Amino acid sequence: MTQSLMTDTRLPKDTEPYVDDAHRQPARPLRDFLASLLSSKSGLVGAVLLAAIVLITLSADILPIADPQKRSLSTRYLPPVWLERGVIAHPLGTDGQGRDILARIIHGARSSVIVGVSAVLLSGILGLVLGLLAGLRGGVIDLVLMRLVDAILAIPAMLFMLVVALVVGSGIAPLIVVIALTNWVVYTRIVRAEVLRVKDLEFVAAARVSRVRVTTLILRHLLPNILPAVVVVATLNVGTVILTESSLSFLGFGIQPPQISWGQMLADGRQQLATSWWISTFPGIALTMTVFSIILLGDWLRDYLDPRLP
Amino acid sequence: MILTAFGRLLLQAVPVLFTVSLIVFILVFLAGDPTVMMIPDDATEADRLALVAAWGLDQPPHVQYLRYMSNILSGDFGTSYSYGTSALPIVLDRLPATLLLTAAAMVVAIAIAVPAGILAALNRNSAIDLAVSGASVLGKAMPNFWVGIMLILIFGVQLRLLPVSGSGTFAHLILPAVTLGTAFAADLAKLVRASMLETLGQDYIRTAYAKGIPDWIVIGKHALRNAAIPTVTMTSLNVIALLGGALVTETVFAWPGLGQLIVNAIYTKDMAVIQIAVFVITVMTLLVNFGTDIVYRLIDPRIRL
Amino acid sequence: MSTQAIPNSPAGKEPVLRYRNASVVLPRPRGGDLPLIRGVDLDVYRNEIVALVGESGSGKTMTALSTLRLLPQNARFSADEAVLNGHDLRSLNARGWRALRGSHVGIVFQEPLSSLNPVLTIGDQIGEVLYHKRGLSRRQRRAEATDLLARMGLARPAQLLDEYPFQLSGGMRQRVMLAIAMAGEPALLIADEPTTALDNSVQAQVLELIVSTAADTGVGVLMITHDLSVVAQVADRVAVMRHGEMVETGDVREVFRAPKAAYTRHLIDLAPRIPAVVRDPATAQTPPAADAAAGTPLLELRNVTKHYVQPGNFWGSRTTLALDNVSLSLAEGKTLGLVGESGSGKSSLARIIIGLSKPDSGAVLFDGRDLFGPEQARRSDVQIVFQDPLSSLNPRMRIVDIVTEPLGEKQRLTRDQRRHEAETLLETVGLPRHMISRFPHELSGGQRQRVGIARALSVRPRLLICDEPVSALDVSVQAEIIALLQRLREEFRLTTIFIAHGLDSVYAVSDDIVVLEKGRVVEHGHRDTVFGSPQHPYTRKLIDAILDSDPDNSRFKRDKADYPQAARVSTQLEQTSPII
Amino acid sequence: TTAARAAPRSETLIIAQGNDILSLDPANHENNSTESGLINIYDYLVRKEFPNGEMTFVPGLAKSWKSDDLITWEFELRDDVKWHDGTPFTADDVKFTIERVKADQKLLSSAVKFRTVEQVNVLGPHRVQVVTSRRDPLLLHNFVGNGGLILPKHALETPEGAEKFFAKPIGTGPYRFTEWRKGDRLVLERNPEWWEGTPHWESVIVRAIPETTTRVAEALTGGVDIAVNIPPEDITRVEQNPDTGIISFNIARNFALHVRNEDGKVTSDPRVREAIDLAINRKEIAEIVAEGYATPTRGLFPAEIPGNNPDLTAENAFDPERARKLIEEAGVVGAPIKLSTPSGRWTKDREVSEAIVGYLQDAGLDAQIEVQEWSVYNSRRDADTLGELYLWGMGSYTDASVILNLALLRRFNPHWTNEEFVSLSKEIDQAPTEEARQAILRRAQEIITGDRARIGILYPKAIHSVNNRVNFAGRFDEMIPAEQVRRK
Ligand SMILES: Nc1ncnc2c1ncn2[C@@H]1O[C@H](COP(=O)(O)OP(=O)(O)OP(=O)(O)O)[C@@H](O)[C@H]1O
Ligand SMILES: Nc1ncnc2c1ncn2[C@@H]1O[C@H](COP(=O)(O)OP(=O)(O)OP(=O)(O)O)[C@@H](O)[C@H]1O
Ligand SMILES: [Mg+2]
Ligand SMILES: [Mg+2]
Repeated sequence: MTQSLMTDTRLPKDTEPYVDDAHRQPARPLRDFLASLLSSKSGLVGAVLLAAIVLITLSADILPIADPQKRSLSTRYLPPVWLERGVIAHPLGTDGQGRDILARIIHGARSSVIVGVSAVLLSGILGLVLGLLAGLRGGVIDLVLMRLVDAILAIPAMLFMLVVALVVGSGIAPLIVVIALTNWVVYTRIVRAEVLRVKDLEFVAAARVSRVRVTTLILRHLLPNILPAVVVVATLNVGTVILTESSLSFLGFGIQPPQISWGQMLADGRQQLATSWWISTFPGIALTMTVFSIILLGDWLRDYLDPRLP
Repeated sequence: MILTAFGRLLLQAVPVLFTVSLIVFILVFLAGDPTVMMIPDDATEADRLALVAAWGLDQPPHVQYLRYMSNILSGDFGTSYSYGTSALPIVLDRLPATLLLTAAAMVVAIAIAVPAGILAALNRNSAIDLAVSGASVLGKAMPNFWVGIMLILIFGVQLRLLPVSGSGTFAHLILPAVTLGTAFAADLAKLVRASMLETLGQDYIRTAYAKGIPDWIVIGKHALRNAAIPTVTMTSLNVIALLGGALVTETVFAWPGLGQLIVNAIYTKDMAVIQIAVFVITVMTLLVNFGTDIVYRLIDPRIRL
Repeated sequence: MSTQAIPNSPAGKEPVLRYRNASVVLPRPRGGDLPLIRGVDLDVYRNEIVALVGESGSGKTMTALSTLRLLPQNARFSADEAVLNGHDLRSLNARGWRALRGSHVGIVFQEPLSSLNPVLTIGDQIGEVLYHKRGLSRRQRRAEATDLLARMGLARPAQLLDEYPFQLSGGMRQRVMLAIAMAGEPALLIADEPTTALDNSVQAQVLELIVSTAADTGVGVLMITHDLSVVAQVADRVAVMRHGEMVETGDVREVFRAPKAAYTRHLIDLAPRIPAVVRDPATAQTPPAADAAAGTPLLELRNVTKHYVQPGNFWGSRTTLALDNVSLSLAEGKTLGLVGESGSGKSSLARIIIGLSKPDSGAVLFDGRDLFGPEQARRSDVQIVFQDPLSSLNPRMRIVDIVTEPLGEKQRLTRDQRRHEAETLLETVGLPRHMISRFPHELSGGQRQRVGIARALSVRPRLLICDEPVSALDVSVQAEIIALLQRLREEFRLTTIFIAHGLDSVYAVSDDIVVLEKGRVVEHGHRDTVFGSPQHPYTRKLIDAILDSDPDNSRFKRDKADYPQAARVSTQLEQTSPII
Repeated sequence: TTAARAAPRSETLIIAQGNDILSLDPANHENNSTESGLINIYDYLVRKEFPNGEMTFVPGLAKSWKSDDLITWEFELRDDVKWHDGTPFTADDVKFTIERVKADQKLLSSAVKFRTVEQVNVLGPHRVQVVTSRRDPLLLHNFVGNGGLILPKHALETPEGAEKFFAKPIGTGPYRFTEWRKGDRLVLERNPEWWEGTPHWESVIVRAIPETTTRVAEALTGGVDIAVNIPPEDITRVEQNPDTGIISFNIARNFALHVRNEDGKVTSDPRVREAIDLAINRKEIAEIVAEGYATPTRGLFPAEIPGNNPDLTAENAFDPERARKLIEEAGVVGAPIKLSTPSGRWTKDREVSEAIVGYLQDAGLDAQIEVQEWSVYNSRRDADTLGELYLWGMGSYTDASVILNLALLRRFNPHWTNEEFVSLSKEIDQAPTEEARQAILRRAQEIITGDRARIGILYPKAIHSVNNRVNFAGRFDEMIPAEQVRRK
């Protein structure tokens, strides 16, 4: 009666979903990536929007637009071209110093996008390293790091802002540093939680049975399974950081002239919201669209990075 | 169990408060001499130095810190440079306004997000779902001050329905609470949708449907309660974020919360006020975490405190 | 084949459930329909237990769920005839379905924990059925629920009402599920794999309860399972499904004696049987005495003790004693079967031998050298195959990298060597070579487990530990994998530790058996000795719980009295016009 | 408290300022809006008024005063004044107030108030004598402005001390303290026993509304009666609103570029400094950036301030050609130059700086703006690390003599010296007549602007929104005493 266990399967096997895997060698990650992107509506919209924004940003200097810093007293408070008094030379109107809104939005995209992306990269990397440390080492290191995280969360970001502005000066780079300094805790928490989750999965145990080096364990087994969650959070975080920059501008701490940022335009233009709405509305729309595209892309990325979804 | 959690809270509080006070001290110290901002324009350098000496700011930093900490241990929380009075009551004065706004914003956020999230989850990929997603992206992408000012222009100036700014009556609370609430509702609605979807796919929901009880009981009792944990988590995170004061919203609506106090204290490098404010925020944060744990336990009997 | 009678059904009576040519189709996102079940004919009569068997994905659950309209969103149901307790299922509207559920048909799902709402009390979960289905008042509900729980054989039923599912053991939970299903006094009870998640001994109790419930109330039972021993033990009739179609229906004895369909025959061949020694200890082989004397064993555990520390209350933490002074030895080339209830410490032992955790005290000697001593033994000589084939493979690595990973980074294989090695390994475990570039999720469960075995074999280990390597798999796949392991054991001259729930398979593959109870070794000896004449009551209990796949040898005898037609007057259900 | 809260809106005056009261202690703040709130609670010994645009002192708690030698001053006090708790006001209170400021180093006014006072002698219950260390023609200036409001000795000299007192302070002023909701509002109620008669309003509320847009919105909707600092672009909106109007008036403030002239800076060359002066089109800035709500000037003190130099006008101050030529002569075409500025500290400060940068670029310099948050700006100024030029809006002075305060000069122009200027600062104390004193001050302004250590740009005007139900003309010292705001 133990025979049954020894018998080989006699029935024909189910037909395989993949008859031949030849087409999969070599793997075509780029093609898969694009195919997935193209087949997702939200992903596609997000990608196209974002690509357009980045493209415009990069080509700000060669586009046939006005000089964003050129003040002209004769053209102050011009409305957008489709309104009465609007002129074609300033399609989205001008601000109180006669500067072209469109040109400023296009040039301002650069600092907004740079701040968003670099602050997220910087804090992401910092948070990743510290999160890995806390999650893998545990014990005292974990305890200390997590208390530090609690502490950072309680300390107002403005304090960091002020100190960095005093010690290093103001500008884009210090702004990025400050945002990163307060933002890393987000990532540390996620990474730590993910490490704790993944660490106990059986494939990690299997890798340890295989005696892989710690670096291999981290790079090949932990990171690839942690990063998707981090990447998704990061995409959403880019939007948050861009918004943070605008709030800082509102408080007088953001990117300062002569550099242009959307946050600054929004904050400066808010006083004219009732009289010359276009000054802050258009940068607001640009910002909203950017954040929107990033959120859409993030939603798609979440699905794409999940290997179990088709 | 509650005692255990409370004990843990106390154990956590000490190291966190210590870390916080040290970091704040270092930062404020690095921010430089507060007397530069305090002294009148036409005072001399000697006058300024006299002020420095009067506040003991000429001592080496570690001496200042040790003195500060030992004062705290003896119940003296320091004197505000700019107000010239004890820092603690200055901070505590602002707490009610901050707590009120926080609570109201959360009520708004939950009142919007929970029904919207549930509707979206129940009608996945429908027009409702799309509308909720779109609205939540918009809500997330608009800066608070912009929303606030728009609300003032519309409801205050154009329609004259609500007071523009200030505090005191319920009507004053509405616009700032909506400004903050909608921003949080955006995130929250997505989360409610996701956790509802997850919950609705659970076996016990199938069991509930199989019992033949009305749908609203299945959703309202069986699903919602289980989906509530992530919602509670996020709400508590938002509450924590708001405890430090919703600076931008407070400024726009002239709301006398902690945020404005802290920022002004930071501008004037008012060490005692910053320290106490951060202390209070930390303690509140720990209390909120504690409260959250208790709420978890009330929602889900499996959770241990 | 519209309304013709199904052979072997109790003729001349109206069935509780009657399906003719029933099918469920699911529209594919990109057009076209995916049939989930096709042309199913099924009858269930009162006081009758019909078993629905078939491999995973064959449509058993879909069939069951279609009687409650709990199908996936968008799924379409159609049938020539679909009658439940006199109601035409094809023409019910939403309210009609709600009225039908609970009061005409009750269901018990496979996973007793996840099927109960974790945040509501037991009393609440039973009570709401009593309220909505029978309109009982608060006090009546409490009394009735207590009574129900008592009938389900639960001790202290009144207290249970205020407890939560997580406070109950698996068997208790399943009884509660049954109480919920029966609370609305249904005519049809569906039990979807009610015992798969349970321990052998608990399984027997739950089956007993289902059988007696059917006998006591006359409810018709549709029992879904893939375990043929369960079928043999409890069912009156059996229906076999494959690929969404019914391949065979018939009286359980007849089907087991003379299966008609090839597929049924195949299944019955795989059905577990009680080892002969259990029934007749005289057939035991005497263990070869010579073995015991033969040199140093390959693996020897001396007084291994292991505690786990878990965060507990305020000051201290809770410690669990997972292994208590465990000593055992295993000679080269032999297979050791490790059995014991869930939580008895089997996996803990495996993790220590493999080096994933350290014992608190005691020594593990491998080939004479202490694994945790200063001069450590070659660890790659010990490998493991894990229980869950999906979670033990990194979802983001290709098979080629997974199976060659233990070869180590030091060996510096070139890409081609790696590929070659991987292909050879896949061949060894009976997988096509081209699969090396796939990701784990692109493989079936059985294929994944083969990959897990290939990975373990890549370093030519001397000791292979299999920690429940088949419990997550389908019956037929289980058999394949066990056969594979048997073959490889001989081919590679492996010494093996085999951990499994199914005692019949442990018996089949092992030379020696170790029985663990709460971390202690309660019995250790040759398989025939342990199974044939168990010394410890715990061992006896485990062995008694093995079910035999022989309908004539059923332990669940019951009185098959004739029950009158639906005793309760069924409520008139709201209907819409038929949808067909 | 309840009386104030219950006061009908028509009987309540609501004033919206840009920031909260900083302190209820008149000697412990350096803030105009705070002073503006406190003058309703406390009184000055003498008051300053600006009839015909000239500052004059009129009686307050002192009925009269005299000094023959500008060293010994005698004040005759009113005898009908009572503190809000009913205690009579006496000479002791005056002595106490002065000595308190002089004694307590932590009080912010301590550094600048009553510096020359040596003794305060009580000559009778309502007569007090102040003796200064030297001739001080400006002694009366000490009794107006921050630190000058008189405090009650009896209530402050209790064991509980100042902290207790300022939790619910009393004064002699027209309104009694009711409540200070920090960060929100100061609430006052009528003091029916006020010595000058029954005050006009039943209650007065001074609100803090930091966000300009919000302040404007409150003004438009009638939420407040007076809203300070309306941005020029909102003027039309306020004026077109049926319930509100704009008032605008000169104030004691000036915008000037402070120029660093130390070696190594491009501005060490006097030609460059002159070019900067000539490059700026002040009229255009006043017209366009300030929408006409400012007076272009090269001077440092508006006409109302005693000792101002009326010759320093913006007439012919703009000469772009000559500016370009000077830059070329100096050989610094395209040289980088940085103009530091705060943003939002003073009305249109950053916009003014941006405009100046534009003119400097036109003149051939590579000018860049550097905007800094206010507290950073102060620290930078203190650390002497601002740009070659920085914008400063000095204000709230009552006399041009601050220009000759060398300590002050060192804080703002640390590297500039001028022999004549230094000797003038010594002579000023000895000036025999007021006329001679003002001549010295005029000369001092001529020197400092002539050497372009400071380049005057504008005298900004205050722009307030006032509800049509009240009358208020505005004051040069930017105070808004509730008693001077009247219902129509
Ligand atoms: N929600 C769903 N959407 C799409 N297909 C589904 C869904 N649920 C089940 N299926 C498919 O329907 C078929 C029948 O599934 P069913 O659950 O009835 O199988 P089963 O016989 O109960 O298997 P098991 O023994 O694994 O429970 C399977 O191919 C399954 O993949
Ligand atoms: N990492 C751990 N931390 C704390 N306790 C653990 C841990 N792993 C196992 N235990 C506890 O140790 C005991 C033995 O567990 P083990 O996993 O070895 O049992 P098992 O016999 O393999 O059970 P199963 O049949 O369910 O797999 C159990 O009580 C379990 O709860
Ligand atoms: Mg199933
Ligand atoms: Mg186990």
